[in-house]
Amino acid sequence: MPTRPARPTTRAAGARPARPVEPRPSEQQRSEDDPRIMLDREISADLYEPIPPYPTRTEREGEFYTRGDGEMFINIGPHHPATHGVLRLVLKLSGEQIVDVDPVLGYLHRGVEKICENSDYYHVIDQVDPLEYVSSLFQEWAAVLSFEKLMDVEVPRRAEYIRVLSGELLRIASHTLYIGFLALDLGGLTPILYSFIERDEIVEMLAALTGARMLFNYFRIGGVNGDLNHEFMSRLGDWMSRAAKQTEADAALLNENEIFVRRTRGVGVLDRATALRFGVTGGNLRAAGVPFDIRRAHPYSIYPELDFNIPTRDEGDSLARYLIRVDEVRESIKIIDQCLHNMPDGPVMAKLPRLLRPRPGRAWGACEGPRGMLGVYTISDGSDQPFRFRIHDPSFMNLETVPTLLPGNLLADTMTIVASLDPVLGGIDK
Amino acid sequence: MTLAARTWGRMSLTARLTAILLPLAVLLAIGTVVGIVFILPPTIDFLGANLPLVRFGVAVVGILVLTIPTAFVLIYLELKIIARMNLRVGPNRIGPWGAAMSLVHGFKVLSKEDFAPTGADITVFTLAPVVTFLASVMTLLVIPFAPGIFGQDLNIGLLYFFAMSGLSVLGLLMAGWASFNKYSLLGGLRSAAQIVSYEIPLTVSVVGVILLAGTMSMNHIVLSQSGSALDWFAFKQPLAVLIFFIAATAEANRTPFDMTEADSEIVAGFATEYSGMRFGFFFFAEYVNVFIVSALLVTIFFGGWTAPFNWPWPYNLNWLDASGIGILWIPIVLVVLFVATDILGAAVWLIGGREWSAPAAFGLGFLIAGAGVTAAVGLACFIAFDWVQGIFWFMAKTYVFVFTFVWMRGTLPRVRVDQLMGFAWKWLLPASLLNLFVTAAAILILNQPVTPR
Amino acid sequence: MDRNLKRRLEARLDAQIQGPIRQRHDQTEIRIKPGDAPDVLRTVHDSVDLRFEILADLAGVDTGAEMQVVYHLWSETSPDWLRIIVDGISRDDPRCPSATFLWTGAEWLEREAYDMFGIIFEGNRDLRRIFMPPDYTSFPLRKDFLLPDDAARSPGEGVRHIERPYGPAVVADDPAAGVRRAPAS
Amino acid sequence: MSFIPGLGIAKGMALTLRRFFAPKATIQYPETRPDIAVRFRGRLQLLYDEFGNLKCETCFQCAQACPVECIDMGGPDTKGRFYTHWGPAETYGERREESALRRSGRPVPDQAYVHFEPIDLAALEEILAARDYDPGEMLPILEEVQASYGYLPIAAIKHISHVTGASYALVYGTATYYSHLSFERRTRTVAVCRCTSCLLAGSGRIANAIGEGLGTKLGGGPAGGVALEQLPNHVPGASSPLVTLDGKPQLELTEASAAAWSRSLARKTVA
Repeated sequence: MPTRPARPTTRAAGARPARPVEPRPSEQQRSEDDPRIMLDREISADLYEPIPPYPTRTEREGEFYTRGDGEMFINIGPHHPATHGVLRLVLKLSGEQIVDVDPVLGYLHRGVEKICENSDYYHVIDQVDPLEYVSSLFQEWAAVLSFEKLMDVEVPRRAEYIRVLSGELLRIASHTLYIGFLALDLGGLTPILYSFIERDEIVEMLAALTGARMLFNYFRIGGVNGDLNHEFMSRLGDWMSRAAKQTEADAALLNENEIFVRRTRGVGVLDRATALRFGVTGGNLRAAGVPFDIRRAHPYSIYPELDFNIPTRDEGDSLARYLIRVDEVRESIKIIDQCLHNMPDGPVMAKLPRLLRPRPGRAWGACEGPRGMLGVYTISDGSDQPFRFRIHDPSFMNLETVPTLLPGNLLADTMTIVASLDPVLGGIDK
Repeated sequence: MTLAARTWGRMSLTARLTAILLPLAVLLAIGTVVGIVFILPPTIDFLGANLPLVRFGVAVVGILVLTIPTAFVLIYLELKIIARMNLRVGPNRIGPWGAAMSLVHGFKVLSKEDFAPTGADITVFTLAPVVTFLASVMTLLVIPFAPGIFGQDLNIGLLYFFAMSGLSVLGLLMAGWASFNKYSLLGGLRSAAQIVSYEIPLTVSVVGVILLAGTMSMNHIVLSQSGSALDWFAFKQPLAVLIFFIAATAEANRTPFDMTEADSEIVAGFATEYSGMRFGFFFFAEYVNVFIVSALLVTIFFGGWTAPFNWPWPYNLNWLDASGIGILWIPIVLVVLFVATDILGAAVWLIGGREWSAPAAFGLGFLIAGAGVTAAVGLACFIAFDWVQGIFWFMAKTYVFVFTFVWMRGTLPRVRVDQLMGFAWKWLLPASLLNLFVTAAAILILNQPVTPR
Repeated sequence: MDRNLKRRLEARLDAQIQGPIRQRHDQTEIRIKPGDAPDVLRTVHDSVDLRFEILADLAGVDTGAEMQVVYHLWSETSPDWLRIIVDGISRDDPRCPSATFLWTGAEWLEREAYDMFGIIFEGNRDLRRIFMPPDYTSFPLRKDFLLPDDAARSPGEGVRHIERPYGPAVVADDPAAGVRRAPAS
Repeated sequence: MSFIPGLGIAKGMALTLRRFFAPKATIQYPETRPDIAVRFRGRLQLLYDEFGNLKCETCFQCAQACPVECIDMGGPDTKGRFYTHWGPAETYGERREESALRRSGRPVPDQAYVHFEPIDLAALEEILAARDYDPGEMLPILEEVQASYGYLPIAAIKHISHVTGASYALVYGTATYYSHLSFERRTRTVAVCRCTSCLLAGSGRIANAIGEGLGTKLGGGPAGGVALEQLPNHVPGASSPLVTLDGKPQLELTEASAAAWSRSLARKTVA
């Protein structure tokens, strides 16, 4: 076996190779494509083990990849029906019981922050659009909030109302999708299709308003891209007349279902203190009893003028997280109703120059997305491109609790917990 | 060698086909003649002397042949019913209302590459689907579809059934172990645990019926429920029906107990590494299992092939009897079909005018006439033969339960594996024992005579 | 702008704060030295009149001259976001104390900052790359990051034309290592 | 969870059974098209105005503004000399451009398309009115248009397609199928190279002589069916001074014979 050359890697302090690579038999007969696959028929039990072929980098990694008695590793993902994208969870199992988890991210990493640092302020909004692809308006909203603080732009009131209106519509779409996917991960075939019917109506509606079904690219610095139009309003009116009833009926499929309740109640309990320590936000934090919702905690746009509740629950388990979403859909319908009622007249865009060169400074804008706080931190150096563009994604923080929540549960609970935390890998991997 | 190769290379395709087929045809003809002259008479003698053997062979072949269409129908029903429940339309492009969809699925499965992963135990890997499929199919042997239409009337029919259906877990376990995949292993072990647990309440819940009927022969269980719907064991054993239904759902690996192939957890369970027709066998076995479980439920608790109310038929229609004038009806029916086709086709052609070409018009006429004649003959047979009625009632009842299974799949999420086991041991088993105890006590107290048959 | 918060911060952290407290829109910004970071974070987290319990964000910044770590905090005692900038981190050996003793959730955020900037957070138990592959050697969000240089070092060297380095592509195949990479040049 | 065990399950089952008979949400796509919003941006098509002319002016602003650099364009540069590529370099960019044009329903960029210019439609209207706007008589129409205009202008084809209802592809296909129909004016081009060596060898004087013979001058536009142009690049290997006729080098041409040659060329072409 040839000796391993020294690897020019910057290592963390205290990290040292914990597990040397053992020489394997029959070196000659390895596949050229993947040196771990041997071409002869002697197949070792470790062939498909997800143990990394390099020296472990940290103590935690070394500890994780050391197999105890009767334990086995299993890869959930990156291609798995229930990982909501290309998430990979390396589970250490003892029977069906989870001993430890190591989430592996980065399969969808596109370096959006770097791209944004090389595009001008108008283009950044396009770049952040596909991050959280389930609810991309909110990602735009965070970026736009940050830029508007940076440039001291006053947004017309009608634009603010339209932003809230479209945002809350998309929140409903996202939450119904959450409900459907949670049920799908628990094995129910039907709720996901009801969700998609609902989501499709909303998305078509937003297509009439914004011009796209998924990556809306609608919010602009200082307003929105276009005014309300007749097509959107008629579709919205149609939908509003039956929205509340429809969502209630769809929720009845799961809310009282004994199998669903038994599978989610008490599973993956994220208590108040843990949630705060992990920086969890959004519905997952409110399910743990903390009424932290940026729409109220740090109001932006016209939310202070609107009348709505922040539903909270104390249990912190998967069922509570699900029920919070169901409640939030109701609140969002209320908000939409108020927006339509109070919609002011006027322009939808502020007057802005064609080339934006904000003065040097720093700005942090955060809005409440369906999954929690979406933040954008921008540093300007006076040029037309952001000097540093930092995206804070709530799914990233919510997913971080998985290694804490999973151990002790069964393999089947992986899907319950991950789905109830509602990660979107596009946002996590950036 | 070279001469032959060169000649072969120069031959056209037709010539090659002829060169292959002509000797074959000659051989076949000679073989047929030899067979008819020398082999057929002793064979007929032998078979005539051993009629039960013939019956068994015919039954096995018939069941093997019938399972595939049954699975096709069930797959189509599942696609369509779940689609409608999901507010979708479901398959609707291939065949009328998409009915040929599962046929296409079958061809797809047949034409796929059939590979085994590195490290798999190929022998066991290949045998596993066969075992599962055969275990399912073998159970069909004792199910009475109609009076006289059954594979074998074993006097331990129920016992045979449970023994055979218990075999299928062996196939799943083999598949899970041989696939060299942890998802498969988990799926196989889950199925073993699940089926072993649910086998017990399943069997114990039926013991009450055995006590009431006094037999384990399926035919006699059906016969002891004849009369109206009130004579069905379902009304004497309501708890047993519930337990049997739940346990049978688990036995057939159906939602909400489809732990073994929980697609959102362990990808496809034991079938993860399977492809092509090996997977097809698992797939068919699953759907045949649904049919079998429904059929068993109907046989034991819902009167099998008996009509749900006092049924005045069959009338003895002598003129339909095959031994009398009956055989003459075949040419008569053909003539009627021919004449009706001509008349209807001409009518369509005359009324429809220029838009209808003659073949289209007569084709339509043939379709209408064929449908009418088929309906008439079917109705006559239905009135005349009790086995036709038997099959009708049996299938009608069975497909009600098939619909229920599909309906459940369209509605319910999956239970967790520990809840599944807990439910079996903590609730179903005590309940089935209670049912057995109450039944036995009732028989003693009411002093109903247990009539051994 | 919350003047009250400014006063409270000055009262609590006068010694540690470097320079003036800046306030703009709904943000209050203080700058501290890396050594003071644990103290300051604990103070703003635990003090009864501050109670910044929610860690909104942790970002690394490369200003071109030095590295910074930026914390955004939220508290119900103030309508402002609190931004704590830990600046003066050397670019050659960027080190900063970890915040995981207060917020466990900072672990992944610090992993991300390490992955993108190479900032080593002392006290983080699991500081490895989070997005980029383990055999990756660059820190892509640094200002001195250059794509062709990075491509020459990357295991996927020569695969994508846009990252093709200048010069003949030589791929060393070292099956025992399990990865392919270019020879060290 | 309700107090009666199984009630929640029963409710769910009742819901799915009701939905079993409910009207379906599926849109049977090829038969029924969904309503696409007016503002929808996802259409993969280029827009035409009411006269059937392409609205795109090839100004490249969209390609320059596209943040992900997915818009790519090629076309003649502003002086009509080179076929340039404006997007990021990509393999087979030209091919892809061509197929994208085909998919968008436009002909591939041939000479006729590239020099698309508006025409006077009065003569065309007369021809069409005489033929009663019947698309069944496409070939006679096209032949008469060619006789009237001397060639088939793309504007005419667009107009024919617009008023007769025949699809553009059909008209275009008819026009390209018959070899006697041509998209190009029957012009010939004489090009003179003005590279340093040619100029030293006297190509300037040759150009003047040819210009005299043709009745025009270098860069002065076509005269009588012959255009005199400057050769953009010296043909490799050809001797100096270099004059080409429709791209073919005229090697035996000298300063003395140029005037006579060009006069005979003008005579031959005018007919």
